[in-house]
Amino acid sequence: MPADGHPYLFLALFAGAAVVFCLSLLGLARLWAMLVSPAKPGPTKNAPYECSLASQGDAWVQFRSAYYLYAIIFLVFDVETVFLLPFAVAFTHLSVGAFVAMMVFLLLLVEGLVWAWRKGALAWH
Amino acid sequence: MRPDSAEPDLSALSTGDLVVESPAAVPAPPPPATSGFELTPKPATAPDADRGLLEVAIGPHHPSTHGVFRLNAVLDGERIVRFKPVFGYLHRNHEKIGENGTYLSAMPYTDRLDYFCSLSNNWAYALAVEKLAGLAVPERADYIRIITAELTRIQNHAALIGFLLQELGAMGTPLMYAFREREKILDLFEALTGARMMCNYLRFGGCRCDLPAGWLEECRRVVEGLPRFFDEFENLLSTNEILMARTQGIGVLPPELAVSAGVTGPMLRASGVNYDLRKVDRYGLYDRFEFRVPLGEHGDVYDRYMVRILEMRESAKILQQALREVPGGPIVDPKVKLRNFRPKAGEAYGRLESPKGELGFYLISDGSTNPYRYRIRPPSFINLTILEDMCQGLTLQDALVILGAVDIVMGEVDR
Amino acid sequence: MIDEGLRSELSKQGVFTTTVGELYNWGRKNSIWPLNFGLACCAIEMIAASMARFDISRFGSEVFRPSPRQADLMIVAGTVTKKMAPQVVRLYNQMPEPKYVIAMGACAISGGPFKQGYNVLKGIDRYLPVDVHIPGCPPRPEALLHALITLQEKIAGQKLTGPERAPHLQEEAPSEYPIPDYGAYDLDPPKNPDVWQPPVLARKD
Amino acid sequence: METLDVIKTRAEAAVPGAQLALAPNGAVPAEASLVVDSAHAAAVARFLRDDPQLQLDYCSNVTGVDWLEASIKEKIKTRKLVDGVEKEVEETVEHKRPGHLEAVYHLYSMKLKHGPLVLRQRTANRVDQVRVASLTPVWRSAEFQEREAYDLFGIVFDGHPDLRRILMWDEFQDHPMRKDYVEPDDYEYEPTAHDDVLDKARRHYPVEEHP
Amino acid sequence: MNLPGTGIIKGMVETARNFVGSYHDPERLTTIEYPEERLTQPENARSFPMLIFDDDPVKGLRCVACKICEKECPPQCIYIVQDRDERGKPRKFPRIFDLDISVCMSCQICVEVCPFDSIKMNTEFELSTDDRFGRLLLHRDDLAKSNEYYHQIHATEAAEVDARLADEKAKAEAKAKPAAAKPASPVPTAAKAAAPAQPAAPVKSPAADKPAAKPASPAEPAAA
Repeated sequence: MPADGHPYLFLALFAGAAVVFCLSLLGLARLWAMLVSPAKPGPTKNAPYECSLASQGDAWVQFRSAYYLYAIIFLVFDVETVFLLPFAVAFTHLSVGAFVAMMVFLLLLVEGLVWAWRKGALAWH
Repeated sequence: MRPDSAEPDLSALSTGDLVVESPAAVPAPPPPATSGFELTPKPATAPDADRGLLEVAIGPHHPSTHGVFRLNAVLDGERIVRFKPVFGYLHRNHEKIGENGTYLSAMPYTDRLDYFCSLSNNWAYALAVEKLAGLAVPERADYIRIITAELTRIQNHAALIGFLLQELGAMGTPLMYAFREREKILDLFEALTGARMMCNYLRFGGCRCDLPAGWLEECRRVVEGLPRFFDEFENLLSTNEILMARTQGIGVLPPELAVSAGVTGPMLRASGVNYDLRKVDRYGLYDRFEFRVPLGEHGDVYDRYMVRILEMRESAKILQQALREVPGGPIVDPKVKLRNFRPKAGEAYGRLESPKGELGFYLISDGSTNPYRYRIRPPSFINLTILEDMCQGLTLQDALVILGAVDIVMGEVDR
Repeated sequence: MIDEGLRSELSKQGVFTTTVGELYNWGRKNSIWPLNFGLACCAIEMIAASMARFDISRFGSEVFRPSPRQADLMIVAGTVTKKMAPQVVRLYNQMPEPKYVIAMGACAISGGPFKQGYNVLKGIDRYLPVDVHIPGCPPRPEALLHALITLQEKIAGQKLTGPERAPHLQEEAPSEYPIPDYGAYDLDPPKNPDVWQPPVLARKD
Repeated sequence: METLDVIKTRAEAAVPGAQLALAPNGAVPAEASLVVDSAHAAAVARFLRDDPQLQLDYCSNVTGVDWLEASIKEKIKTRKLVDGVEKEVEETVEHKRPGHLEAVYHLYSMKLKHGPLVLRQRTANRVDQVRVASLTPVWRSAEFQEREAYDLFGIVFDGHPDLRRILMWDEFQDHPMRKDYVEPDDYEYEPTAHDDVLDKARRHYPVEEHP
Repeated sequence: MNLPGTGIIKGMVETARNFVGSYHDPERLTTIEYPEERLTQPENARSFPMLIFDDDPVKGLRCVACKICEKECPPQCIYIVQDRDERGKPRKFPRIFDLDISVCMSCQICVEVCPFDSIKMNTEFELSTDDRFGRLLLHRDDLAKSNEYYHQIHATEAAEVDARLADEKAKAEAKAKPAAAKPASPVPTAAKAAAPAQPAAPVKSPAADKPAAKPASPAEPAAA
């Protein structure tokens, strides 16, 4: 940790290095595509792949509502993991109170899942 | 939209691609199980689009259609409303080539019919020609035919269970076990006939060449290892909760519908109908060996899986009895001419219990060297007749598992 | 180009030199992803080649991609019937460059034993350029592995620049071929003239 | 199972007006077959399926057969006066068999486990009157096989719920399994052509090569 | 006993046993590293046909261009033109013997119907090529293989063929000797036993040239 630098300097350097690393790879690939291997788009190449058949009709079909239920229930896990990550990182320095608060938070989310499950939202009908 | 009058108007035939016939508003209730199965055409109602039905083609190039087989599925979300198969992507004109060639030159083509079980295809064709021309088969040849047919049945059922588990998502593990066993049996076939999959080994009235030296000991060694393989397979699969949850109660086939739809083989016996050609027709020397025919009670996919496992065990028992003493003597009826073989004019229908079901050859001869009509009764093609009835109202994943359990091989389905 | 004497000299001292082209080809040839595309009996031998005994993963090709978007090798394993031919050409068109075709088995090369059939295309090279042909009906799994080795040598030999560079690097080399459609008696066009140029045969007697 | 004649008489009794005939079979097993006219085919089929002694509940095989116009020479024994003496004389009588299509059904019984009864339906000719009664409402197993007979032979099955082409693509015009079908000509590269394939391949050779 | 998870655990135990087994149990190691380690093919293995010659690829070729295999071949992939000498009289020798291995289905019906044992099945399968029109059409010289090579790949079968040819030659000579006493010319009897046109090869005892490389398959009589 550089003693005189800004305490968060290492974080900025770390983020910069990560971004540069990713962008350089993508840039190299873009460069390669432009200079050496030409792009060859075509009507059938860009057509949607439908088990090797020409796709008929359009895909803008009204989906069943059951799919949205799955999306909403997924949120339970999504929110949960967003808060679990920092909790896990700082786990060793936490006091008991913080731990209990986290467990209550987890309990609430799991209780939501159990309620949805019993209501039959997961069963496809 | 086709008028659903009884008289099919030839000019307005709907396209074979996506059938635009729309289903009943509520999925048609499964037909009442009368003695025979009266099929009434489905009444036409509102077109699909505004009721949120998705027409999708599970097309010729699809990982879980066991070859180039296509299904036009009309889906209500995940539920199947209509499930129309489209065939013909591997229609290789087997019967036209059979009619243009002599009787002998059709024999290597029978290997390519159901390319998992070339030796039982050969035997079915040889059986039909022997019935047509009235030939006798020496005892040693019949023993060799039974041994090779039962080995074929074991490697076919093992490979099928491997592919069925691949449908259920067990990518590769059971298939690896099954193919490891299959390779041992293919080595036996290569040592005996010269080719792994395309044996072309049987001739009318017997076999082409005798057992090479040391083949019987090698065969006994492989057959002794089979029960250990079956136990290993059963430990791995039979009591697996995921397999049971995904296959029990799925794709139930009532026995009357199975009989009326001409379903044969393990699928029929899984519905509880006791009809095994080895016991019914008593062809070959099967009545000399005692073995049992496994029957299922519920007729669902788990029973089909279990019937095939038990059939493999019964085949291993037959092999142990047959390999105990193979009689000596000639392996082919010397009177039969190899070239310009001309059976008398007439017709004959020979059939046997292939691993997929009843494989039949219907031959009409007009006295010349070429058969006048050469017809194959393909078991997996006819077992697909009631695929839509079994999948009615189930989700797409279960329908593909049911398709996997029907055991179709496209070479035989499309011929 | 590097002269070989200098290269072997350096490699004795433990310095390994290569060119961009060799590195590019080395990376491509050892990870050819075949398209999961079984038609008939040869597909079973292809599956047997991917199982434990003839382990195709030693060549980097055990990942059978179900969709053409992620595959760069199409193994045409089995009989291409006339009803299936448009789908095969459409799959080839939907594969990204660089893409290769192996015609596995007699049926894919020339229609094989089913050549006299009315619904059988007499070889996939009537519509698609084929890189490696494997004769046999069906060819043994080792023959498929031998064909993979042949294809890898062919890829290793492809150039990066210059007039005869690899076809996928050439601007004008076509990456799509016209898809035949179903006619009343046969596919029309029955063949693709700029792909299918057979030698002209003439039997005098 | 009873003999075919007994079945024929009982079927004629059960289905009034059905014209049934027996077609002989020259091969060694000599299983004769029952020819039924299309009008009463469905009724006869239901009788065969529901009759307690027969119970042929399993239709194993449905085949289309294309019989070309042919002249058949038959040796029949006729008693003829030969120089005043009544004698058995064998002479060959030639009669022309009109070309027709045929649908052959092999029926078995799974309940009573007895052997095949071969049922045949014949069409009037090979050109326009090619209609035959469909037995799919009686045995569901005939559904795909009748569609195949329609696709490859052109036999139209009346009463079939979904008569479409099953193996060839829908725009296909011909019925390829007929004996007089001419296949498309793609014989330009035939390195080992001989006999009839050579004649087809010769059309693609350069002109001056022709003898 | 069957708690909800036991089935899956039993399956995993099975996989674990196989995993551990793959470290010590040779029966578990089934992989054949193809290019370096090759599978020894059994004796009857067959890939594509080959023509047998006794000592000289042209004069010693057994094939007499009788075209039986051309007629009987199911996919019709053999093309034979009989050789004619300068006066146009047909010679018992094929000027052209083309075999299209891109059509051949290796069904060995040509071997069965050949009355002169001149066409046998090879075991060479590494023939993948990118030259469609050249290397996939084998001509007479690519097909011709020596009898010794035939002994190498199919030992017992080659021995039987040689034995049969030897006693046919002996029978033909026995018939020819008394016929020489009588001027009547010996009519070649059954098509099966046509006297080989070229001088018969010196019959080598089959055991002599069985190469050590080939696993010595026990040659005792086949009947169990």
